[in-house]
Amino acid sequence: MSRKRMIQAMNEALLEEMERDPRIVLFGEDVKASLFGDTKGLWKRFGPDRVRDTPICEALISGMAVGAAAAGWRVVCHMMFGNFVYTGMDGIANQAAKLRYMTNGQIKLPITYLAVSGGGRSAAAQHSDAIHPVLANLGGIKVVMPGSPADAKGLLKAAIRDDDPVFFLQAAGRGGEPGEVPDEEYVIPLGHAAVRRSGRDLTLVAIGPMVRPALKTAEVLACEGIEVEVVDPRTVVPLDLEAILASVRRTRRLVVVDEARDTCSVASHLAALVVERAFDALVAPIRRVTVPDCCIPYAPVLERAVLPGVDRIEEAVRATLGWRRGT
Amino acid sequence: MSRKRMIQAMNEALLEEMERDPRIVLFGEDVKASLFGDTKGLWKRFGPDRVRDTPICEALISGMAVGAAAAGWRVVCHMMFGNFVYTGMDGIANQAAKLRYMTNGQIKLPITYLAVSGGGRSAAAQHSDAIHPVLANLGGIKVVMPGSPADAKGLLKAAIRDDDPVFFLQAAGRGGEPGEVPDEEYVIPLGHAAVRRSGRDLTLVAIGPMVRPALKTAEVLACEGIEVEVVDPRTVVPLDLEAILASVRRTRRLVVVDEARDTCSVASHLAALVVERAFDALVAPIRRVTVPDCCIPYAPVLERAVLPGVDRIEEAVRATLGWRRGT
Amino acid sequence: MAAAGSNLPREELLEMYRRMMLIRRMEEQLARDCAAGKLPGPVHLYVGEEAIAVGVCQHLSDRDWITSTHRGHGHFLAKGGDPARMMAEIYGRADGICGGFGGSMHVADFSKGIIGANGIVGGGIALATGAALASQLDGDGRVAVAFFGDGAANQGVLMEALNVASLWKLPLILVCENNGFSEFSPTATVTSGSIAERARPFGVPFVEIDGNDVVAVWQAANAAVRRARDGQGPSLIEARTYRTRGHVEYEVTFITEPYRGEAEVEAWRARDPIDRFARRLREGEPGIADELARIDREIEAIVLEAVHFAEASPEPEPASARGHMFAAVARGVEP
Amino acid sequence: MAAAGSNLPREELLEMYRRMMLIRRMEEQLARDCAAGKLPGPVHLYVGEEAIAVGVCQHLSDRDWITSTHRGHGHFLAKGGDPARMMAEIYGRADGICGGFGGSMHVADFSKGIIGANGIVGGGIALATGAALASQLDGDGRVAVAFFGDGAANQGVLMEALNVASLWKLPLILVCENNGFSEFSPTATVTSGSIAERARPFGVPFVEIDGNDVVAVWQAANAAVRRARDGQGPSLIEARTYRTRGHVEYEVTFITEPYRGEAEVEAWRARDPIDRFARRLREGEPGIADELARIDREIEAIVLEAVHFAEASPEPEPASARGHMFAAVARGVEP
Ligand SMILES: Cc1ncc(C[n+]2csc(CCOP(=O)(O)OP(=O)(O)O)c2C)c(N)n1
Ligand SMILES: Cc1ncc(C[n+]2csc(CCOP(=O)(O)OP(=O)(O)O)c2C)c(N)n1
Ligand SMILES: [Mg+2]
Ligand SMILES: [Mg+2]
Repeated sequence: MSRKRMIQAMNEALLEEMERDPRIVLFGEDVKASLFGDTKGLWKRFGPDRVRDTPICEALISGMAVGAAAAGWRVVCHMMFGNFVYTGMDGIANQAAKLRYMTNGQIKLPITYLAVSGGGRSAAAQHSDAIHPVLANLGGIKVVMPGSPADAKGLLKAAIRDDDPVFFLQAAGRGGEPGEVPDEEYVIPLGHAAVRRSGRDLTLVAIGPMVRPALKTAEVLACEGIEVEVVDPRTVVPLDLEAILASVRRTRRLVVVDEARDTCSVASHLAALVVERAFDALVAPIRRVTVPDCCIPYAPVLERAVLPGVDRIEEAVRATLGWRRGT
Repeated sequence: MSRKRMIQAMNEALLEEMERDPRIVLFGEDVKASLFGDTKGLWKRFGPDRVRDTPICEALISGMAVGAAAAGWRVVCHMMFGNFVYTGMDGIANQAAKLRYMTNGQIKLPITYLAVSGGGRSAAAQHSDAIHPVLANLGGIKVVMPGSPADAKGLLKAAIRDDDPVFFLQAAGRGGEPGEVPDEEYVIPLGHAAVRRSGRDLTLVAIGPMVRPALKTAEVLACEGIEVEVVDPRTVVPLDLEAILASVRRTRRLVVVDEARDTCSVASHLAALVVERAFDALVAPIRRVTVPDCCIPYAPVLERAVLPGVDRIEEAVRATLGWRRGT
Repeated sequence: MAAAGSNLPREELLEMYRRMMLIRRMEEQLARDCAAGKLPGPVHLYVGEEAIAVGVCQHLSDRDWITSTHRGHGHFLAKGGDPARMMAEIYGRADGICGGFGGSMHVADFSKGIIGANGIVGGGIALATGAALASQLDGDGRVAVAFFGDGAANQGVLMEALNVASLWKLPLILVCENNGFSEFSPTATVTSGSIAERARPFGVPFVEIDGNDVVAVWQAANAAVRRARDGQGPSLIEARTYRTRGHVEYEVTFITEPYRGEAEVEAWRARDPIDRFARRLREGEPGIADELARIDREIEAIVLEAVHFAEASPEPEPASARGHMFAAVARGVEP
Repeated sequence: MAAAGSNLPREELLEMYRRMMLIRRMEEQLARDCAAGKLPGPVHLYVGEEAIAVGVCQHLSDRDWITSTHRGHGHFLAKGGDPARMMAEIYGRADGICGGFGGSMHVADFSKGIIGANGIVGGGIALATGAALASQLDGDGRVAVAFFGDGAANQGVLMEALNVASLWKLPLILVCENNGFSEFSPTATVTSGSIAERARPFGVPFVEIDGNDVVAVWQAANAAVRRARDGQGPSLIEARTYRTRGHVEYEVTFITEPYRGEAEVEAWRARDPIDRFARRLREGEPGIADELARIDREIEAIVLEAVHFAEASPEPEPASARGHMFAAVARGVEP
């Protein structure tokens, strides 16, 4: 184990996978200079054929990834910020998500799209959207959201080896808080949730960057003897629903924390799945801690007011535990 | 009252509003020829200044709508098919949905985007996406989904008069089934659900094109004495949650029908809202009748298999009514 | 111009005739089927534009890549796609080339290098650029061709592709089929200046040709494909042509006012690429008429067989509708 | 070249000097603030490029429209935006021009025709096209200017705008600020051929100018704005310039290898647009030095006042964060 930031863990995953498989090509805007650090050193190591700086033209590069993958290469396409995915949305939503299905499974599309998603750094509305609900709704895109450096490395390796279009969304910007990362080779298969902390009183599902504040909240509440189980789905598509249901059936209470705007969020979807499949187990309403249906503002004080944090999570947990029929 | 197809009702709304307000400009691809019929006759009536055929360049026109609205015009921008919205997504998601908020409400953005959304006509994956969950998650876009010709007219008029970006999604393609439309002038304000049929046994919320099959299902079940209340939200953003809650609190059972892919659908979101706000009232799991997380296929038999229809709605209603704790 | 054809081997000329005629007769069948209400979805026919697909694809092998448009039957057949399986696809049957999942706007056969028709105008341009990148990386002389319309030329992605392909010297051939209309808008009303010239500022060679002259197309494509295979980078070909049928087969049901004159259509029918080519072939070698007639009969049989194949094919299994979204989903986990 | 300035009224020259200096000093302040950790978000400074915004905006009134980029302080100030309220915005304060909701990349003031900075590279181009459409419909001689970088010129939306603006003869002026870099990529590595020439195939007049010469910019903009006001349609101006500071202020914290040589930066510093202009003014009229010094002092005071204003301004109300997404929401209904 070594302590690393998420971005370093991602950098290692990219390096190891490109080393391992000579048919991986990586491109995007300024991947050579590497704004975030995730692609640092790759250009030097693998040369200008396999690591390519593109012009600014998201509409082209998102679709180029599809063409190159259909033609037999394994593609890593860096979209930089989640909001720029909108600029290149045609390649994602109309091509990557559909080409395999429309052609009756004639091809595999091994593409990993990378993007930073979510707020918290005063980058304002056009650099802070959490785009995973939009991507998840497309149906044909796998969506990976790591909650720790170790997961980031293992999941990114799995994403690259996956034969389908995967969006790997990291919230860490230029680093992220450090965490322990195994030194030996490992891969974390997509679609397996992790129970980050066990507890019998309430299930707290936290997605991607929300895992940290969720764990902090659980810690705080533990001092009062409240045992919160923190479940990290790790991938939104495919979704490890069984793991979530198993937890809720035990704790009988659910709060979901999701850094998405509330309407049609993954939090909403999880609530819908659980109320459908585990209605009998539930003894309290399912609460969501999400971003209200607004843009992400610039000023830190405003941004903090809309992003889920320990305060709001704690409040939701307490409210859920305190809920009684007929109140 | 006169019997009209939805597309005629929309055509009348556009004509009447452009007549009424000389500061409305309408543009899009082939709005003069009018593929669907909704913009038929407008070019002749209002001339080439106010009714403009654009080249095929969705990325530009979606953003042009924002610039023209910010500069003081009331804009109707035709995006043709829902899937082409992805091609022009930057203008919608990064500009229209955000410009007012980012600038602290300095401006109004009176834009009505028009698009046909959803499947059912063997137009296949790239012409059949139901895009309302994606739009609703953006936060800054109002989303209107009429379920009848009369509603289409009144809601489109409200959308055009609205000072915010509104997506008006019609499922009717080139016509739609006829319905009664009032002859006199009327406007249906956004954000008001309608109870299409009263019933005490179960609330069936049906969105846009799903209203018809929902009503048919209710009719079928009525023969057996099952009284289903059909609620049509009419607009997804803003959402008339109170009307839905009021109904569910009475019937205590909810099924939502939504022609969206299941993950992060509006159906999921409604289920989440209701389980949060009316948990106490619920006596059975909330079921969703949606599109599985796949593309819309071409062959009619395949398409029917993925789109919600009377059979699947009926099944969901029966399952919900038959549900007993501990089963 | 007639002499231009004489440089080409006779077999190649006959093959081009055969392919053009195959496309024509297949689509005439589809037009009848559509009128008879036999087709579940919309079809956009390529009638009058066959010389472009055929003249270009003549230079390509199964290992080269093409991307196509909503008007994609011609490209599919010119690149060697199977007529019967295409027909079955458009009929929405299980033996369709895409199992009935795609339909007319998505016919594709990757084993033949056909990345497929595309319902998104301009959508194929980025895909072809990606395939050209893959070809360059493979370094085995493959090329990628993007067919697109004059309407698609107004999508910014074309310029993005010109820029990247020029920078990276990608083996990409951009073939613009300028048929004078973007749906119902005459090109001049929605397209300023010259499409071919749009390549110039990017340093990409371009040429404007008569797209109804299959030999002219063959020659322009020959130069562009050679350049690409030799690692000299992309080219753009603008081929002038005309669609003598509607934008979409059932347009008469909703277009109430004509968007073009019958005289214009007639003038272009007189320049029909197949008639012209047949005439030229007969002028060069009067005895060839028999051979052409033999080919015509052969094609009639192929079309008939395609229809039988398609009609005999079952409808797809409804239960399969959710299938194959993903190549692999983790075990024990529901997507 | 020095003579070129002499056609312009002295007051206009001094005003341009004043505006350039205002931008420069405001941004030098921001650079210090950023280094001191006082700015919550990223800032992209315009230092070295001031002549472009100023030379262009000199021709515009509050009723004309501009759209800007992530590097937008210069355009905001050149178009008459309030320095103190801009400073407060970048500090994230309630009295910021956008109430702290936008920050550096979104400074906007519609009352001054400033549609705003834009965090999406190329995003302003479509907005300006729309504003040009509105101006044309209003028929009162207004124009719209889109400022964008060389990197943005590779976004297809530029070509889409050229096409539509040419077809409709929109009063649109496209101003490309070619500063030699797209983030950390030298222009030549990501941009093929000539940006200015990209206007040619659309029939749009274009000119390439020295963007560090405010008089040259003034002249090119003069011609383009006149054309636009007279209903003759769009123009494209490519102004060559250089950013002498980083792409983004804190780039030193993550760029470990230099992406350009110090000599290159020095060479461009020697061509600093403000120094050059001041020198030219002094050469033309030695006595003007006092006046320039007076302006310098005046600006120092403005900057100081802006800082005080910003620092004195309270943080926004957290409770207001959800506000003003919509102009109107139906009564009794929750969004
Ligand atoms: C992104 C997108 N926008 C609009 C359409 C609707 N549409 C289908 S075909 C067409 C016209 C295409 O014109 P052109 O590229 O010249 O091809 P042609 O039909 O003439 O062969 C349009 C606008 C579409 N399919 N995709
Ligand atoms: C759509 C989009 N893609 C990428 C970015 C990230 N980005 C910000 S600035 C920039 C470079 C812009 O270069 P240029 O247009 O030349 O402007 P300059 O910074 O040189 O002024 C990039 C790639 C972005 N903001 N928006
Ligand atoms: Mg055409
Ligand atoms: Mg630049």
